[in-house]
This record gives sequence, C-alpha cells and structure tokens, in this order.
Amino acid sequence: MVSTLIEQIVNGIVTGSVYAIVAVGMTMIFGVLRAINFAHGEYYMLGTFGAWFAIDYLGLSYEASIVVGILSTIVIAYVVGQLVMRRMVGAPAESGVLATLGIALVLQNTVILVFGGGYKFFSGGYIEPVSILGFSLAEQRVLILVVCLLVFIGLELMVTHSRMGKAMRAVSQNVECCEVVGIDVPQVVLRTFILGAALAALSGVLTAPVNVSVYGGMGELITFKTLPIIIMGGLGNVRGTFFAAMILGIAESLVATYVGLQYRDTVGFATLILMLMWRPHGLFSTQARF
Amino acid sequence: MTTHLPLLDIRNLTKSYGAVKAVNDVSLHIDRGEIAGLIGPNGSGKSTFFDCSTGLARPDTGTVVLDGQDITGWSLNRIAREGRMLRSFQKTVTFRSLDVEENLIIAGQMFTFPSILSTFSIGKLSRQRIAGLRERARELIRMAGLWDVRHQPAGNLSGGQQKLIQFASMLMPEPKLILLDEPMAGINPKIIERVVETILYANKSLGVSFLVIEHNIDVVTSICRRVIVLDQGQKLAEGLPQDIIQDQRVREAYLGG
Amino acid sequence: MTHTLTRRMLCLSTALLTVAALAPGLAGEAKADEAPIKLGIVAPMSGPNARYGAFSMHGAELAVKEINDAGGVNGHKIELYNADSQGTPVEGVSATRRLIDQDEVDFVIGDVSSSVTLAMQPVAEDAGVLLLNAASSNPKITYGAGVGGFKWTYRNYPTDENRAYVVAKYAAEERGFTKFAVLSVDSDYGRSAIEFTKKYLPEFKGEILSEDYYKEGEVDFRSVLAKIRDGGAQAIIMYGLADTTPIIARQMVELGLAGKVTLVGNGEFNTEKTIASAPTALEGAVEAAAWLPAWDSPESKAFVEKFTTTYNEAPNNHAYVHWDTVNLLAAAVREAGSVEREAVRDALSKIKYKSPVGEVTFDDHNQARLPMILLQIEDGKPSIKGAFTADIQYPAN
Amino acid sequence: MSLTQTSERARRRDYRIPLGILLFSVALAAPFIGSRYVVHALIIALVFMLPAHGLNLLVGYTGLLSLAQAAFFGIGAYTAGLLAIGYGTPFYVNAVVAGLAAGAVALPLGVPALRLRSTSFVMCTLGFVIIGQAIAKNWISVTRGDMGLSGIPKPYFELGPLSFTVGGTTGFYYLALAIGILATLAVFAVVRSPAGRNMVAIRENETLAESLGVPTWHYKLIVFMLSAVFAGVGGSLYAHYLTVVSPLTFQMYYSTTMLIIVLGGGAGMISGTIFGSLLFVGLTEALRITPELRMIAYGLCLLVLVFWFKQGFAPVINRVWNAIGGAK
Repeated sequence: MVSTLIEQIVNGIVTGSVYAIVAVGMTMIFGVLRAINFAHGEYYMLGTFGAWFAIDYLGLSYEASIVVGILSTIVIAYVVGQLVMRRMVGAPAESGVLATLGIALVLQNTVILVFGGGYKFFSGGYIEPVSILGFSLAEQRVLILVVCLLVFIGLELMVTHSRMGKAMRAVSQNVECCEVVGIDVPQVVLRTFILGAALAALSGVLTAPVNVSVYGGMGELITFKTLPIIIMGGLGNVRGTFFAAMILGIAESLVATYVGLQYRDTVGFATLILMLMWRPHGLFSTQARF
Repeated sequence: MTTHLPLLDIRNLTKSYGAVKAVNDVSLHIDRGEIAGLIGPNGSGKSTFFDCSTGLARPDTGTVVLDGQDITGWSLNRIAREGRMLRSFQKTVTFRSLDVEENLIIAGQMFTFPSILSTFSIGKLSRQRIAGLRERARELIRMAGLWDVRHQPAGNLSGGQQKLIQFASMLMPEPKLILLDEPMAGINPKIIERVVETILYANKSLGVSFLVIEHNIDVVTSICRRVIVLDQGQKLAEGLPQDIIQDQRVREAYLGG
Repeated sequence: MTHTLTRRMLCLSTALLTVAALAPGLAGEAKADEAPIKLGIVAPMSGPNARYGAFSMHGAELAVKEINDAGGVNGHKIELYNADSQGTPVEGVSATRRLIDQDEVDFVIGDVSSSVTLAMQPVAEDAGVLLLNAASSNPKITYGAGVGGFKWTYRNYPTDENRAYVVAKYAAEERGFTKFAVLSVDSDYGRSAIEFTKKYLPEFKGEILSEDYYKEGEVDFRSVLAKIRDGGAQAIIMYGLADTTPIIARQMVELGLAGKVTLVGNGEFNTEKTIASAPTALEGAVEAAAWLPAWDSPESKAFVEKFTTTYNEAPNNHAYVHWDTVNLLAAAVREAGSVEREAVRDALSKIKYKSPVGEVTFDDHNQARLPMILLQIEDGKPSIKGAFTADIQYPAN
Repeated sequence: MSLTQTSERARRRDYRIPLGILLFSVALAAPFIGSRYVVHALIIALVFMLPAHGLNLLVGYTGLLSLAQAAFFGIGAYTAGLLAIGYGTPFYVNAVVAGLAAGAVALPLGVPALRLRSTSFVMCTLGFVIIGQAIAKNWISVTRGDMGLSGIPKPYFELGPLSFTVGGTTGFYYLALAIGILATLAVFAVVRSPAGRNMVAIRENETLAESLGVPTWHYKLIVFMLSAVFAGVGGSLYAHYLTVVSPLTFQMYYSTTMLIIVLGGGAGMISGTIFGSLLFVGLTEALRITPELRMIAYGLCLLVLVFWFKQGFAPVINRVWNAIGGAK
C-alpha cells in the first residue's frame, strides 16, 4: 500500500511538472498585466501543432520539431502581443477576460480551419519505458521532469539577476512608478507574454509524445488546469506556482487512485476553494512576486 | 450622569504589524463638543490609530468606548451607522461617477432607512425618505459652496472640491464625532479656509466633535483646543496647542524622527 | 471622439446588415433542374468537439458528392446545408431552426452529442422534418421515438445495449475473463455502455473490480492504470473516445500493463494508427464496432480510399456513419419514389437498406437494427470474429 | 450612468415614449413579422437576458466580476426540469422554485467567496461551475448523471379553474417575453431603489461606502443571491424550451456568454443588457453564414468590443436615447 502511495506521488510530480511549466508563464503574465490569460492553453496547443507539422509535413526529427514548435509559437505570440496584449496594460479585469477569450477563439478555430478539426497522432519522442527506483515511466517523462527543474532554476536566476527580470519585477509591483522611471511597460509586457507563451509551447511539445493526440481544442483543458494553480501559487509568484503545481499534480493523482478518475478535473478548483476559505490570500504570498 | 463621560474614550490601544508595533498602548479621549488635534511625524502611527478606532482595522488589545458603549471590534460600517462616528481618508475619495448630490444622498441613506431590506423598497415611504435626504444634501451643498457643480460627476471636480464633498457627506448623518485624516493635505489655501469654516460651523451649530490629524500647524493651532502628539506608536505629549509647539520632546520628534 | 465612435458604429452596423442581407442569397445559390433534396447537417464544427464534427461533415459531403456525380436520386440533386451546433443544445436547436425555417430543408442529419440530439427532436417533430441521427448513443433518443412519441426521429446508429452485450459475452465466453476494471469516458455514451455491461455481466460470472470515468480530453491515466494493475483485473472495459485510446494504450505500456491486461469495448482500437501507437498494449484487444476501416466490402474499401484521397486523412467511425446515413436517406428517397417528407419517412420505416456492413432495418422505435462487428486485434491487425444483430429491449413505460 | 441623469427639461419634442411604444409593439408583433427561426432567436435572447440581468446587477452595478452564472443557470434548469418531469407542476411553480433554489445555493457559496478579492473571487466563481458539472455528472440518483433530463414537458399553467399548456414557438415567445418584462421591471426597481444607489457606491469605492455606514458585505451577498435568482429563473425557461438539461449546462461557455451580453451591451445599464442579449444572439446567428469562420469572427468581435467599445454600447444607446428625448 505504501509503495502504491509513493508511486502515485511520483505520478503526481510528473503531472505537476507539466502543469508547472504552463502555469508559470500564465502567472508571470498576470504579474505584469494583472489579467488572467484565458488563451494561455492555446499556446500549448500551438506548440504541439507546430511540432506535429514539423514531423508530419517537413519530415524533421523530434528534436528539431521542438525548435519549430516553440519558434512558431513565439512568432504568433509576438503578433498577438503586439496587437492585443500590449494594449491591455491598465485595462479592467473584465476586458482582460473578454480579450483573452477572444484570442483563444481565434487561435483555436484558425488552427481547426487550417489543419482540419480531426485529431492527429503525434509520432516522435522517447516513449520507451525505463525503470527508476522501481517505478516504470516513459523516458519522455524523465525529460519533462528535468526540463521543468531547469526551467524553474533558469527563471529564478533570470528574475533575480537579468535586466529583463528586474524590469518584470518592477512592473509587477507598480506600473505607474515604472513609467516614471522610464521602463517601457508595454515592452516588458510583450516580452513577458512571449516568454510565457514559449514556455507553454515547450510544455506542449514535451508532452506531445506521451499525450499522442493533437487537436484544436486541446488547449482549453490545460487552461482550466492551470487557473487554480496560479491562484494557489499566489498570482505572479514563480516559486509558489511550482509548489502549487506539484500539490495539484499529487492531489489529482491521489484522487484518481482513491476516489475515482471522474472527480479528477474537479480537484483543482475544489482544492482552490477550500484553500481560499482557509487562507483568502493564497498559500504563497503575492507580495514576493517572482 | 453620562455627560461627565467623554464622548470617545480609547484605552490602551495596541496594534502590531509583524514585529512592528504601529500603535503601542495609546489612550486618548475626546470630550463632547471638542475639536482635538492628533499630530506626529510620518509613520508615527496616527493613521493606524484611526483605523483601529473606526473599525477599519482590528486592534490587538485595548478598548474603544463611544458614548458609553464599547465598540471595540465593531466593523467600520457599524461604527459609522450605529455609533455615528465617521471618518475621512487621507487620499481624497468620492464616488467618482456619481454626481455631488447622489454622493451626499448615499452618505445619508443608511441613517434614514431602518434595515438593509427596507432600502430595496421603491415605495412611497422610501421615496419620501430620499426626498428628505435630497433636501438636506442640497442644504449642505450650498453651505460647502458646491451648488453650481451639484449635478456634475464627483470625479470631474478638483481635489479640493472633492474634499468638500467628502466633508459634506460626513455631515449628512448628523454625526456625533468625525475623525479627519489630514483634511488639508494637497489642497489650495482658498479651500483650506473653506474647510476650516465648515469644521467650525459643524462644531458650533451642529454640535459635532472632531479629532483631526493634520500636518498644517497653523490650522491645528487655530481650531484645536487640545493636541495629542504621537511618536513611534506612543503618546508623546498632550496639551494646549501653544504649549505643545514649545515642547522640546515634540520638536525633537519632528526634527530627529 | 464622439465622431469616430458614431462612425465606427455605423461601419459595424452596416457590415452586420450587409451580412444578414446576403445570408439567404449565399445559401440558396445552387439550383438543380429537378427540385433539389435539401439536406441539413448539424454537427459540432467549433468548440472542443470540433474534432468529431469535422469528420461527420466530410463523411456527409463525400456521400452527397458521390450521389450528385452519379446524377442524383431519381434526378434530384442533394443540396447540403451545414450548421454548427458547438456541441451545446442551445446552439444545436438554433442551428436546426435555421436549417428548417431559413434554408427550408426537408431532412436533417445530426448531432454527434446526445443532449443536442435530444433537444433537436421536438423541433424536428414540430416542423415535421425528418431527423436522422447518425452518431448519438443515448438510449433515450429512441426510447422516445417511433411508438415512443417522436415520429420524425430515426437513428442509424447502434445502441449501447447491443454493443455492451456482445462485448461482455465474447470477453467472458471466448477469452475467459472474469475480473474487469472499468475505464470509460465520462459521457452518456461511456456511462450507459457500462450500465448495460453491468446488466449482462452477471450472466457470464464477470465482476467489476473498479470503476473510473475519464473526462474528454484527459491525458493522464498513470494513476488509474496503476490502480488497475494492482487490483488484478484481467481486462479493462473501455467505452472511450477514439483519440484517447492511443494515450491509454501508451501509458499501459509505460506501466507494464501491456500484454497483461486486455482492452475490451469500443474506441477505435482497430485503426492502423492506433495500433501503431502501442502495438503491445492493443494486441488481443476486443472491440465491437459499427464499422471499421478494414471492413472487407468493396463499398467500404472504396469509401476509405475516396475519403483518404479527398481529405488527406483516413476516415473514422463518425465519417463513415454520416456517409452511410446520407446513402440511407438516398435509398429511402429512391424507395419512396418521391421527395415528400412523409413518403420518405414511411419508406424508411419499411426499408431493407443494404449498407456496406449488412442489411439495415428499423424497428417500431425507429431504431436501426444494425449488425455489430466484433473484432479482435491479432498480430497488429483487426481480425473479424463476426457480426451480430440483436433486438433492443425497450423499458416498459 | 442612469443614476446621474439630470432632470433638465426637454428642449425639443420628446420621442421617447412613442419610440418605446413602437419597440414594445414590435416585440409583441414579432411572431407575426418574423419567421419561426427569428422568433426562436428572440426566445434565446430572452432566456439569456435573465441571467444577464442578474449578472449586470453584480458586475455592472456592484462591481463584482463573477463567472458563476452558469452554475445558477444550471441549478435553475435542473430544478425546473426535475419538478416538471417528476411532479408535473405548473410552470410558474417551477420558475419560482428554480429561482429560489438558485438563490438559496448562492448563500453558502457567496459567504466564503465574497471574502475574496478580485481575481480570486473570479476563479472561485468559475470553480462553482466546474464543481457544479461534476455534481450533475456524479449525483446520478437525482440528476440522472450524464444521461441528463430529457423530455421536459411544455410549460403548463393552472390558474384557478383555467388550465392550459403553452405550446409552440409563438406561445413560448410570449411567455418568455412576459417573464423578460417582469425581470426587467424587477431589475429596474432594484436599481432605482436606495439599495441600488448603495450598490453603485460599493462599485465606485467599497471602503468609502463602508465608512458611510453601508454594510457592503451584506449588500454584496444579497446581490449575489439576487443574481442567482435571475439566473435560476432563466434556467427554468431554458429547461422548458429546450426540453433537455445535461451536465454540460454547467459550462464556462454560458458564464462567458452572459458576461459578453452584459459588457457588450454596457455594464451598469438595464437597456444595455436588453440590447446586449439581442446583439449577442443576432451576431452569433448572423455569423452562421460561414460555419468555418464563425467562431474566428466571433473571437474578433470580442476583441473589437474590448478595444473599441470599452464601455460596450451603453454610451451609444445613451446618446441616441437622449437625442430622441430632445435633451442636449
């Protein structure tokens, strides 16, 4: 029984790391823009589609497809960022909800229009199982875990040491002051947004080999998974997001095992609501942004 | 019997944020009909003291007694509604999209309607109550010199005018006591005069007592009969304005703090 | 500011009005010599279920094209109108209303989603328009049709009951499984198939050890598969979605279930791509399907080929059932010798339609008696074990 | 803002009353002018207008952004459906009970949720929808799970000795119109009451309102419940019209639809919500001419709305209305 429990916790951590990479981008975007990005999962979808396209149409290897997936998402995110996200600085919360929903509809349905609504199979990646500490899991999942850790170490360093990171932190704390000091707020927003979208795409490309199916509507689900995480993690808090993602991953895994898979999607929001009743301001401080 | 009691009696109020004691064991009382001043350098705990007295924040220890009634731990709205002790905010705030008249009517509503549910009524009685409030609002608007702009959204008016709106709003419910948090900050001298006039009018004609946080020493000396000085969360001195200005400790606190 | 706002307003309203004015014009372009047969398709073209709607549309389009290229039905060309249901009842009813009132169609095929179909039923009934359902499995659809009430609803799609019975019987009698774990999609389809399985399983001395349902779009099955592995089930009863089967199969490989636990049920276990995604996990899998691409009949083979060349992807079950249902309708029109709705409906009730899978007839609840093909994956290829037709037991009202 | 309307005397002739009468007669005559498809679209607009009215009270007047409307809409739909199927109760009973049930559920949900601030509150309300769907799916003995409720009978009335069934699109349209008008009047009453003024005060500045004696928390809770009542009644109409209720009624799609109606029409304006529901249904139906591009175009419309019509269409309507009224 104990071994089952440990195995499920490991499963949860693997799942959590996928959520973490997507959620951290969303939470950073919230940090600088104060808007929930309901379209965030769509960049996960775009990354996956980009990689799928590279493999199926261009005949590239999986490694190369990762690059194609992320780069194509960056290009699209740049366009969306220039046209929409930059303008959202200082907009009320309602506008943010509607605008990002609009973007989600446009991106999702454009992909359906171009590639057809049917689901595609993703071939590629390292799907052979390996055994680690007696637990069997696909090599790809080990890769995801490692990449997740690298991403978070990288983000911590970037946020504390790089100029961009400092600007992001500044914007997330006080937009008016930044404008006075001469920080180009829309530019910071744009860059953060592109970084977030690229991370979502990275997560999409990395999970595609184990998730196999590729279709236009796949982004919506991951958006819903990440929403409770970013709140629990303390909106804008990178480290908090990491732990919240892990907690949710493990909680989902345990619920799927001991309660029933049908309740799995409820876990995120149920945990969130329980947590908010207990601590209305989140588990992790929103003050310690980034 | 009750006339001997002070109007507001605050005993041993303490409030800490983390390790910092923002207000440390402060006792203070306001007599009926009095205008008292609360001064102190920035960060001396004046605003926290206000927040704890008016229910915006909950004091860690200490009691607040208003008119013989213990109101410690009451919420901001209950203290305002049931205790008729109102407060202003350092930052000028009004209901920006509503016009001046509506601003004042809102201020009076909860004192005219007996319950929350009764405010949902649009019956005759309800309309009469609102008409009465409108009448009173217009009176105060005229007094505050806002008659010409009474139908303009408050947000369109100058900072000083908004201060006046805020001030007039607090007079709507016939308050016993008003706590003013830096009423003169950031407004031009002409309006300062007007605010001073209004405070004195309210004090004399309406019998409202005041506790005023103010940095403008001239204003403090001209309207306050008694001044309390806070420094680093503690009461430093208390007395007549002219004595306080001469007090060595107070000068040190201001210059050295 | 005032100026630009009004101008924008003007532009927007003009555009909207133009669009609205053009709408009937755009739709009613094609005119055949004979009065055309106006057929509407309601399918989820957008939203998360768009992946099924796309196949449905293509299947129907292909059938219409084939029929029209061959000169139509008794000289009548079929005019196809499509409308998006988004997979929600509101939009589905709006789509149906539009097809009936605006496009004046006489026949409607739709929808994939059962709740949408259920909401469409009274609309079609009200208008006296023939509603052919090709892909919803909720038993209530035909419980309430024919003698059950709705005279204008027909379903050319197998019921879950038949499917569940065939699978349970084969799994128990031929494969000797007695311990099952349930892992099905959390929809009316997945749930009702399991309900029927539970009804029949005791007959074959089978027991269910665990029961889990996954939400559409779920991608992580490691936890539940580990639970199934530890629980000691011999087979997983899965009535699932086609796009999820490869995910589950791969994770079975990951967790070492492949070759030890067998998948039984339905969810496109048999397509080349699914098998290729995890051959070891799918080896021995048992599936009951209304149709499969590998089905050995010239019509079916021709359909697969044509579909693949036209749309650049292999057809799935949704594509086939819609293609087949258009053909069924054409057959009914031919039989009736008329395009009158009532005549076609009556013809449909009596029809003996030869589908690529076998003969199709309708019972008094307007439910098609369809052969259910039972197959097993052997050496990475589907091997057909037979086709079964059974009558439905309707609950007494 | 409607609350700041000045009582200036009209300088030119006031056409508002004749125009109002004209609009009302068009609404009454709609089934005889438009096709059934148009009438159907109007019914959908009316069904969505109810929860949107409730949401407008919450978002537009009180300044609380909520995505919970779909949950209350669903609760109303299930309640009405279960009553109609199980007990064959008259429509007005179903509608009232549906509204009350939704309002009653809103109480325990609102108490913890309203303690939260902006984003957390939004997510919490979204959580209600997600959890509502899970309950509808898994509480099979009551909700019949994924099978949903189907065959919900047509609205049935029993007024004294008189009893009749509202059948057909036209009949249902008048029923929906009547309920829509009642709901609009109810919202009007709330907004015009002193409580409505307090709601606006909370939206404008909660702390200031609090400092003037307004028990903001109680008001927010009451408005949250009221908005749920409207959504619940809307849900009962939905259930009777579509005859089907499934767990998918608990969907963020409906919450956002109502939000789009409120914000598109203009938050904090009753006419905005009415106009918004017509606009929304008109737009989605007009876009049906291109099934493939439909949702893309819809998404673009949302962006246009957000960036070009920041206030929704409220200022435009206001200007037109005032112009007709003769005021400057």
